[in-house]
Amino acid sequence: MAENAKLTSAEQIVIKFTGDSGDGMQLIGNQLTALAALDGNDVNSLPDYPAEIRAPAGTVAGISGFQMCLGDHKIYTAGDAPDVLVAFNPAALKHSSKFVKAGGMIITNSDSFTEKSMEKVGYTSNPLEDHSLNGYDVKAIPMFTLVREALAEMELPIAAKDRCKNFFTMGVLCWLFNKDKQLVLDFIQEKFGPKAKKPLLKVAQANTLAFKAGLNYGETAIMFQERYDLGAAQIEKGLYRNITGNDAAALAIAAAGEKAGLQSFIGSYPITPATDLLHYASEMKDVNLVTMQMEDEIAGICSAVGAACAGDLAFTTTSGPGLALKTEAAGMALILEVPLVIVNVQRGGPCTGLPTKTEQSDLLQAMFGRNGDSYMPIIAANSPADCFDATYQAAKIALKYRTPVIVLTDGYIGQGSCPWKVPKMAELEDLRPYVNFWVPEAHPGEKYVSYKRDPETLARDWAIPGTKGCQHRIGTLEKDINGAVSHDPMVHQQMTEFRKAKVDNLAKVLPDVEVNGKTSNKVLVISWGGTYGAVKGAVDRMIDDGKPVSGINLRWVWPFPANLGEVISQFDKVLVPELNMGQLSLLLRAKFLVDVESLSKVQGDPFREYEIIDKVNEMLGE
Amino acid sequence: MAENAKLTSAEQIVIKFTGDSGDGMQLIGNQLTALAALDGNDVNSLPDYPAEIRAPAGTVAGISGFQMCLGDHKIYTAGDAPDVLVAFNPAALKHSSKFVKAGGMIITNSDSFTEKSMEKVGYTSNPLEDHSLNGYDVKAIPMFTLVREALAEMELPIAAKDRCKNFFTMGVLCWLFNKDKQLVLDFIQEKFGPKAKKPLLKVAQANTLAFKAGLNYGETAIMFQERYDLGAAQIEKGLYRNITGNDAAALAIAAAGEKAGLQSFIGSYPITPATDLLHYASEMKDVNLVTMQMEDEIAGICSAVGAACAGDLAFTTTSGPGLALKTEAAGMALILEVPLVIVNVQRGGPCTGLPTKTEQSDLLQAMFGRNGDSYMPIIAANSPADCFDATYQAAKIALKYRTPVIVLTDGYIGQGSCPWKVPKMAELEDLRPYVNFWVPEAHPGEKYVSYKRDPETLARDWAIPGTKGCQHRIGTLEKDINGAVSHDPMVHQQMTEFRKAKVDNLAKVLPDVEVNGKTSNKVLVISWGGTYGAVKGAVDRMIDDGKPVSGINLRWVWPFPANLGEVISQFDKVLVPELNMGQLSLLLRAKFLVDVESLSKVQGDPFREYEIIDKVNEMLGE
Amino acid sequence: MADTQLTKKDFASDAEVKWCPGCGDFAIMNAVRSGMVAAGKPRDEVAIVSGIGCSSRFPYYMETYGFHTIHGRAAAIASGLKVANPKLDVWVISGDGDSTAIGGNHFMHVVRRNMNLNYVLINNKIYGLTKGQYSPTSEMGQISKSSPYGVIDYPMTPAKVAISLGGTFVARGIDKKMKLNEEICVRGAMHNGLSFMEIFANCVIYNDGAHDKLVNKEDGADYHIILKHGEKMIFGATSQYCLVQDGFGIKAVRIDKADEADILVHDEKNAEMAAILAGMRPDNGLPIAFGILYADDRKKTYNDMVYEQVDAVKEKRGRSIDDIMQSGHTWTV
Amino acid sequence: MADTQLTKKDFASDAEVKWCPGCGDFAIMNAVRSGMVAAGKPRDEVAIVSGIGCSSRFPYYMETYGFHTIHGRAAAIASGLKVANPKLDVWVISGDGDSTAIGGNHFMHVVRRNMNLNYVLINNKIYGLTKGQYSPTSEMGQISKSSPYGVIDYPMTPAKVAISLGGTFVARGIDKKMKLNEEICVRGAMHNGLSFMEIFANCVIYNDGAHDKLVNKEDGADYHIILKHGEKMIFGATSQYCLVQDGFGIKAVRIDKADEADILVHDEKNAEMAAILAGMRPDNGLPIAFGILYADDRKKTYNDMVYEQVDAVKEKRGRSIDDIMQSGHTWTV
Ligand SMILES: Cc1ncc(C[n+]2csc(CCOP(=O)(O)OP(=O)(O)O)c2C)c(N)n1
Ligand SMILES: Cc1ncc(C[n+]2csc(CCOP(=O)(O)OP(=O)(O)O)c2C)c(N)n1
Ligand code: SF4
Ligand code: SF4
Ligand SMILES: [Mg+2]
Ligand SMILES: [Mg+2]
Repeated sequence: MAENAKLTSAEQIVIKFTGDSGDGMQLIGNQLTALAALDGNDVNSLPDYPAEIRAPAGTVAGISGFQMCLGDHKIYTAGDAPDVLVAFNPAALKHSSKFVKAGGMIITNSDSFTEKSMEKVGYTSNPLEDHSLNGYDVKAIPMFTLVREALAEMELPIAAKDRCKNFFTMGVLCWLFNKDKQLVLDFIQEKFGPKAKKPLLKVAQANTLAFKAGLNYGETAIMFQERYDLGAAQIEKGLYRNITGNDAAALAIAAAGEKAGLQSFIGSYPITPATDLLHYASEMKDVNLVTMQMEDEIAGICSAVGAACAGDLAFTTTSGPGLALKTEAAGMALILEVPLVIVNVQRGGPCTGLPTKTEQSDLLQAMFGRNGDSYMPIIAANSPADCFDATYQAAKIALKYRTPVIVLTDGYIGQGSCPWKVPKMAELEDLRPYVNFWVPEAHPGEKYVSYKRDPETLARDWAIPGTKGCQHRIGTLEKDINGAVSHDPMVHQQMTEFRKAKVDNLAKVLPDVEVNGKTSNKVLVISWGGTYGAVKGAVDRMIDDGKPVSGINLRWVWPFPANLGEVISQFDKVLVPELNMGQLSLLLRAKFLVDVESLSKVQGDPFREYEIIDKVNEMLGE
Repeated sequence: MAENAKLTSAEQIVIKFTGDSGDGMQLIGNQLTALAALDGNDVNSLPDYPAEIRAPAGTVAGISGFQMCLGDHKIYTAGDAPDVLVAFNPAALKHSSKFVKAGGMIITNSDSFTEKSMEKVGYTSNPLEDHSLNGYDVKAIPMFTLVREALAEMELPIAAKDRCKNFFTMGVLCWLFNKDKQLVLDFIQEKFGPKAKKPLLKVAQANTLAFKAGLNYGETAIMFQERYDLGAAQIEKGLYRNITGNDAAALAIAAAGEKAGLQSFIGSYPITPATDLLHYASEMKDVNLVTMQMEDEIAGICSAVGAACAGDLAFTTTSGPGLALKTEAAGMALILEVPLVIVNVQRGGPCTGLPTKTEQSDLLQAMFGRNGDSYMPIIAANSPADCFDATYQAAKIALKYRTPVIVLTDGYIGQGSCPWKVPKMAELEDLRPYVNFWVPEAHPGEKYVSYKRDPETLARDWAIPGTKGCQHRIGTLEKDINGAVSHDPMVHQQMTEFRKAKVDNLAKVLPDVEVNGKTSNKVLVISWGGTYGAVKGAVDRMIDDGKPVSGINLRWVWPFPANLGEVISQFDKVLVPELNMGQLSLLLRAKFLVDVESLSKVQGDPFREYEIIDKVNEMLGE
Repeated sequence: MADTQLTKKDFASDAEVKWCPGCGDFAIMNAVRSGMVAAGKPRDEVAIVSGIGCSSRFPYYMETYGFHTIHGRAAAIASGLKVANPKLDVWVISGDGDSTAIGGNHFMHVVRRNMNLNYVLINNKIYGLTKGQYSPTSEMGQISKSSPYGVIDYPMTPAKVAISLGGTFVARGIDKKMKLNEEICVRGAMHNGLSFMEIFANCVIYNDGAHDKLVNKEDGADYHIILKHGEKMIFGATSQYCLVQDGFGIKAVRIDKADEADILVHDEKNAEMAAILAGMRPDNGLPIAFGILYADDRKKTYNDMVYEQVDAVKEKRGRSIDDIMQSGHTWTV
Repeated sequence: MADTQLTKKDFASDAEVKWCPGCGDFAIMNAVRSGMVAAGKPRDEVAIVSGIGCSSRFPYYMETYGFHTIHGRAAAIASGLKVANPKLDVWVISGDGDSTAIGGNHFMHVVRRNMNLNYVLINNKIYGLTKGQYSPTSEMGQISKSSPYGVIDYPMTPAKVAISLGGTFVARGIDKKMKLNEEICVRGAMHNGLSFMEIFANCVIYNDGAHDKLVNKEDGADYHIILKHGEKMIFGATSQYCLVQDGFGIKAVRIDKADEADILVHDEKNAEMAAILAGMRPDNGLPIAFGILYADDRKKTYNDMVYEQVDAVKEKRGRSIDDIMQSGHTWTV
C-alpha cells in the first residue's frame, strides 16, 4: 500500500511534460505551476513546442513539451535534466526519455501504447515492456481506462472523457508532490464552475472526478514508493500570478502610458514569437492602449513613429526578421529624436531560421543594424516577469532622452512563464516628469527651438502638433538646431556626436552592476537577457561549492553600466555564455580589450546550468 | 607681357572649381582631368555638389564644386588646400575662398560680380576690390565680355555664348599649366564635331573660339606672372580612361558575367549616390546584362536573389537606407547559400542623413545588420578605379563560396573619378571554374544533395532549375543537408557553424596585407575603402620625412587577412582614420584586443592628408 | 491667429522654396494652402507628413507642423499620427515614386482603411529628386536615365487603383489648372475619410512636357475632360466631344453624332463609373478625367472606428490596469 | 520522365504534408498539380516560389524546383527568376497575408508588369501560420486573436485590385470546388502573362467556416455564381437568380422577373465587366463570382519585352564589353 510511501524532502524537482501539440502540455504545466506557487514554492518553466505547422498527432516532430522546476528557494531556470517525465504517448516517450536524469521517474499513459502508435514512431517492441527503460523508474498508468472508469456515470463523449487524463495526472502529481488538493479543486471550480466566465459545469464535474481518481491512484497504487516534499521558498509577500514575458511586456506598455499620462500606442505586424504580446495588448482597449495591426513591419514601426510624433507613448513589437525590416524607420525615430520603444522577441536566425526556437542572436543587429552611425539604448529582460520592468524602464528612458530604445527578450522568456509579483499602479514610478512637452506657457518670452537640448540628458525640446503657436518642421535629413536641413560639415559632426553622447550619457544614471560572489574570485560569468537564470543558478551552486566564481547580469546591454570595466578588470577570466556565436563577447572585447571567453550555443534551447558549470570548471582547470 | 611668365616646375597642383549647380563644374573638371592625364600626369578628383534639390542659382547653398590634384607622381587624393581656385561667381567665391592655400591663386569671372549677385550672398562690398582677398593671387577675368567678344560673329543666343566661359577657362588653364592645346581642340571636335554621336557644329565652333580666346588671354594678359609645369608621372603603359567608381562597378558587373559564362542581372531601386551605377548598367543591354528597376529596395534584392537562384550572376546596388531595407533578404541569400553581390555606395547617415555627402558609416550595418548570426564577406573599394576590381573579386568569391558578398564604396569614390587603365576582357581571370553548377552528367551514379559541401570552401553543391532530374526544395528555415526543414538542435548548431566557417575560411586565400613602410615603425595607420588615398599620401609623405610611420590598406574588411594580427602586433600604436565614429576600430579592437586609436570624421567630406599627418604627429608626441 | 480667418499666405513658412523655377510643385502647394484655409483649422492643428522626393520637401515651406520622413512611408506614419490625435488636420504629400513605387503598400492600405487624411500625390511620372529615373506611372517607352532604351513596364493608374480599394474620395488635377486644383484641395480637405488627390505636375528638368499633350493651347482640350457633379460630360476645344456609355465602359463620340439623352452626366457617388473614368487615357481614344471623380463620405473612417471600439470596450469592460494586472489566476504569498 | 506524359502524382514529392487535416490547402495543391500537368513542362523545368505562411509550405510537397523564401516577397523573387530563365514554368504560391499585407507592393507590381507567372493566392482570410490574426482580406467585425473586439479595417478584394492594375488573367476559386479549381489552374498555367488565381480556402483551426455561407449545401448556391465564358449569368440553388446590368454596375434579380435578353452573358475579355464581377459580395446583395473573371493574352509580357529590348539593342549597338570599356575619352600612356 502506497500510504506508507516515504516522504522525501527535496530542495528542487524538475518535471517535464510531453505530449501531442493538441494535448495541452502548456495548460497542465501552468496548472502545476500555480499549484506549487500557491503552496509557496518558487517555480520556473520553459515551454517547448514544434514549428507552427501542426505536425500530425503521434509523431515525434509534433511533440510539445513543458519543463518546470519547483523549489524551496529562488529558482532561476526550468532546470537541467528532469527528475520526473510525464510522457503522454509513445511519441512523447521517444522524444523525451533521453533527457531524464539517471534513475529519474517516467510516468506514461500505457493505454496509448498501441501497436499502431508505437509503429508510427519506430518502436519495434513496447518500451514499457522490453526493458529498454531499465534504469528509470517507469510508472505505466492505464490513464484512459482509469479515467473512463471514474467517469462511467457521466454522459460525455469518449474523447471528452479522455481529455480529462490531464486532471487525472494532476491528481497523481498532487499526491506525489504532497500538495494541497483543495487548491486544484478550487481551481477547477473557478475555471469551469458556476461562477466562471464561461461556466462548463459538466467539464467541472468530469475534471473533479478525474482529479480525485488520480489522487486515489497515487494513494492506493503500489507503484509509488516515494513522495516528495518541497518546503516553501522565501518569497516576497504579495499578490502573485503566473505570467509570460509577452504578457508582462503588454502590461508594461499599458502601465507606462497611464503613468506618463499618455495614450499608449502599438503599431505592429504579427510574427512568432512576439505575437502574443500583440494579442494581449489588443484586448486592453479599455485602458487607453490603442493597437494597430499594420500591413507589414515597416508600417508597424512607421505608424508608431507617427503616433510618437503626435505625443502618444509609442511601441512596436516584433522578432528578428521583423526587426531587420524596421531598421530604416528605427533610424528615423533616432534622427527625429522622438521616443519609441521597440520590443524584439528574439528567435533562431538567420533569416526565417527557427521561428519557434529561442536564440539571442539579434544583439548586434539591435546595436548596428541601421545605416549610418546610429546609437540606441538596449535593455534585455532577464525573465518573463522582468519583461514588465524592462519594458517600463525602456519607456522611461525613451521619454526622458527622446530616443528609440530596444527591448530584447527572446522566445524562451517571451513565451515562458514564471510567477510574477503583481505591482500596484500607484507604486510604479511616475513617468510624467519625463514627458515634459514643450509648451509656450512654461517658457514665457521664449521661442520654441526644436533641437535645443537639455544640457544634462541632451534630450531635445519637444513640442507636439496641436501645441499653440509651436508649429515647426523636422525631418530625416541632417539638420541644425532649428530643424532646418543643413549640409554644413560641422553641423553633421556635432549632431552625430550629440546623438552618440546622448546614449553614452545614459550610462551615468544606470545602476551599477552587482556582483554575485566575491570580486576576488577567478572567473566572472556575465549573463545577459535570458541567460540570467542559468548563470545565476550555476554561479550560486558553484559558490555554494566554494568555487572561485562570480556572476553579473547585464540588464542594460548598451550603454554598459559605468562600473562594468572596473568589475571585469578584477577577474582573471571572463566567460560570456550566449545563445549566439559570441555577440556580447564581441562588444565587451571591443570596449574593454579583455579576452573574454564565449560559450556559445545555437540549438534553439536555453542553457542548462550544468553546461555553464562544466565550462567554468574547465576554465578553472578542474 | 605674360609671354615671359616664369615656368615653375611643380610636383603637384591642386585645383578647385566652384560654380552654380547648373554651371557644369563636373564637366570642366573631367575635361581638365583628361587633358592632364593625356599629358601623362596622374590625377585624382573629388566632386562636391549640394543636396539634390536644385538650390536657386547664385546662392552659397547651390554651389557645386570639383577639386582635383594633378601630379608628376602617383596621386592618391584630390589634395588638401587648393593652389588654384576657379570660382565662377560671387556665391562660389564666398563658398570656397576660405579653402585656398595661403598665397594661392583665385580665378573668377568678374562679370558675374553684379550688385545683385553680391548682395544675394551677403557681400556688402566687392571682394575683388575691397582687399578682403589680400594674400591671394586674385585673377578677376571679365569672362562674359571676353567670350562674347570672341563670339561676336556667331549667331547664338547670349546665354549660349556665356556657357562657353567654361572652354574659355579651359584655355586659360591650358596655358597656365602648359598643356598641349591640340588635345582640347581634338576633344571639342570629338564631342561636338561632325563625327560626334550628336554633332552640334555651332557649339563646336563656339567652344573652339572661346577656348582659343582663353589661351590668348593667358598668353597676353599681364595678369599671370607664373606658369606651372608638371612633369609626366611614371604610369603603367596602357589604354586609359577617366572613370567614376559607379561606372567602374557597372563595367565589372558586365565583365564578371561574361567571364563566368552567365548572364549578369541587377535588381535595383534608385538611390543617391548609387544611381549612376544603375544608369550605366541599363545602357549595357547588348552585353548580356539585364537590369530590373524594381518597385523598392526589397524587390530589388529579391529579384536578384530570384535571378541568382535561376543561375544568373546577380547583383543589387544601393546606398545606406536601401541596405537597411535589404537586410532580411540578404539573410535569405545567406541561408539559401546562393551567390549575390550587394554593392553599397555609402552616404552620410543615419536615416536619410546626407544623401549627397560621403561617409563610411555602413560598415557595421554591412557586418551585423541582419537578424541571427549571419556572416558575409565584405570588400571595400579604395578608389574609383578599384571599384572595378573590388566588384569583380566580389563576384568571384560569391560564386566560389555560394554566398552573398557586400562591396562597400562611398559617395566619394562612387561619384568621383580617376584615370583607369582599361583592362582587356581576355586578360581578366576566368570565372567559369567557380560557377560549377551541379549537373548529373558530372556525377554519374550520384544523387544530388543540396547542402552537401565542398570540403575546402564549404560551398554547397548547387543545381539550378532546369537541370535534368535535379528538382529539389530549399528554403529560409533551418535545414538539413538535404534542404529539408529541420528543428534538430544539432543541425542548427552545425549549420550556423558552417555558415560562419565558410566566411572565416576565406581569410586563408586572401592576399596578405602589405605594409607601406617598415614593420619596425612606431605607428601603423590602417586605411579601408575611401580613406586609402589620404592615408597612402600622408604615410608616403611622412616616410619621406623620415617619420616612423607605416600604413596598410584593408581591401577585404571581413574576414580580415590572415596576417593582419601579426602585422598589427608589431607596432606600438595603431591609428584608424574613418569617416564614421570608429566602426572598423571596433572590429579591430574586438578581434585583436589592441587599443587602436580612432580618428573619426563625419563631415560629409573625405580626409585630407594633413589631418592624418597632424594626428600621427600627435601620436608620435610631436 | 487661430481666431481670425487665415489666408493662404499665413500657411507659407519662412523657408526659401528650393524647387526648380517652373516646377509644377509650386502650383500644387498653392492649391493645398487653399485647402487648409477651407478646412479652417489653425496652423498649429495642421500636420503635414511627407516622404522623400522633390515633392516631399513640401512641409518645410508650410507654416504648420511638418514631418519630412522617409521614402515611401508617409501614409503609414500619418496613419499613426492621425490615430494618436484625430483632432489634427493631417495631410500627406508624396510623389509618384514615393507613393506608387516604394510606398505602394502603404498607399494601398491607407486607402483601404479610409483613414481620414488628405493625401496629395504629386505625379510627375518621374523620380525627380534622384535625377530622372522612370516611375511606376511613367509611360511605356519613356526614355529616362534608367530606361535608356525605353520603359517596358505598363504604367499604373493610381486613381483607378484607389477606387478598386474602396477609396471614398478620388480626384485628379494638373499643375496648370490652378482653379481646379484649389477646388479639389478644398473639397478634399473637407471630406471625412481618405481624400486621394492625384495632381499631375511638370518636372521641368527630368520629364519636361510630360503632360503637355493634355493642356497645350492648341488641342489639349481634346485630350482631357473636367468632370463636374451633375453636369454632362462634354469636352474638346470646341466642346465637340462627349462621353457616352458603351456596355460597362465609356466611349467618346462627336457631340453632333450623339443622342443628347445618351450623354453621360457625372455623378460623384457612382463608384463603378468613377473606376471607368479614372482609367480613361488618350491612347484608348478617351480623355484624361480631371476633377472629383468620386466622393462619398458615408463610409466610416478608420480613426473614428478606433475610438468607437475603444468607447465600446470601456463601456462594456471598463477595467483599470490594476484590474487587468490582478486578473487571471492569482495567489497571495 | 520528361518524354512521357506526366500525371498529377508525378508532381508529389516524398515529403510528408504537414497541413492540418481538413485544411483547404490540400485541395488547392491538387488543382495546381493539374495545372502543371496541363502546362506540359517536365518537372525539372518547373519552379515554385512561395513566401511564408501555412500555404507557403507548398513547394516542399511538390516534385519540382522549390523555393520557400521570405514573407511577402515571392512575387519579386519569382520575377527575377523568370527574367533570368524565361523557359521555366514559374508558380508563385502565397497566402492572403503574404500577398496582400506584407507582400502587397510586390503583388501590385508583378500584376502591373504582366510577368508571365502563375500566381496562386490562397485566401483563408486569416494568418494561419502565426496562429490566427486577421488579414487584409478578413471581414469587418471578424474576431481574431489580434482583433478580439472585431476587425475595423475594410477588407480588400485582391481580384478587383488585380484588374485595376491591368491584370491579364484573373480567376477565383474555392477549395471545395475541386473541378473548378482545376479548370482555373489549367487555364492559368496555359495563359501567357500573369495568371492571378485567388482560391478561397478554409483554415479549419483559425477561421473555420469562413466561406461556408458560399458553399453550404442548403443555400450556398444563392451566394455565388460560377462564370463561364459565353454563358448566361444564372445562379441560385434552383437557378432562380440572374445578373443584369444596372448602370455601370450589376444587380441580381429573380430570373422570373427578368427579361431574358437582359441577362448578362459572361465575356472573359471584358475588363470593365470583370472589375464589377470581381467586386460583387453577398453583403451588397450580389453573389461572389467564381471562375475565370478575365482572360486576355494580347498584352505582351514583361519577360518577353526584356528580351525584345535586349535583342533590339544587340542589333542596333551590338558592342562587346571591350568596346564599352574602351569607349569614351581614352588615352594611351
Ligand atoms: C529607402 C530609400 N530609397 C531610395 C531613396 C532615393 N529616392 C529619394 S526620392 C526618390 C524618388 C522620388 O520620386 P518621386 O516620389 O516621384 O518624387 P519627385 O522627386 O518626383 O517629386 C528616390 C528613389 C531614398 N531616399 N530612400
Ligand atoms: C518578415 C516577417 N514578418 C512576419 C512573419 C510572420 N508570419 C509568417 S506567415 C504570416 C502570415 C501568414 O498568413 P497567410 O499569408 O495568409 O498564410 P496562411 O498561413 O494563412 O496560409 C506571418 C505574419 C514572418 N515570417 N516574417
Ligand atoms: S527636379 Fe523636377 S520635380 Fe524636382 S524640383 Fe526640379 S522640376 Fe521639380
Ligand atoms: S492552421 Fe489553418 S491554414 Fe494552417 S495548416 Fe492548419 S488549417 Fe491550414
Ligand atoms: Mg515624381
Ligand atoms: Mg491566410
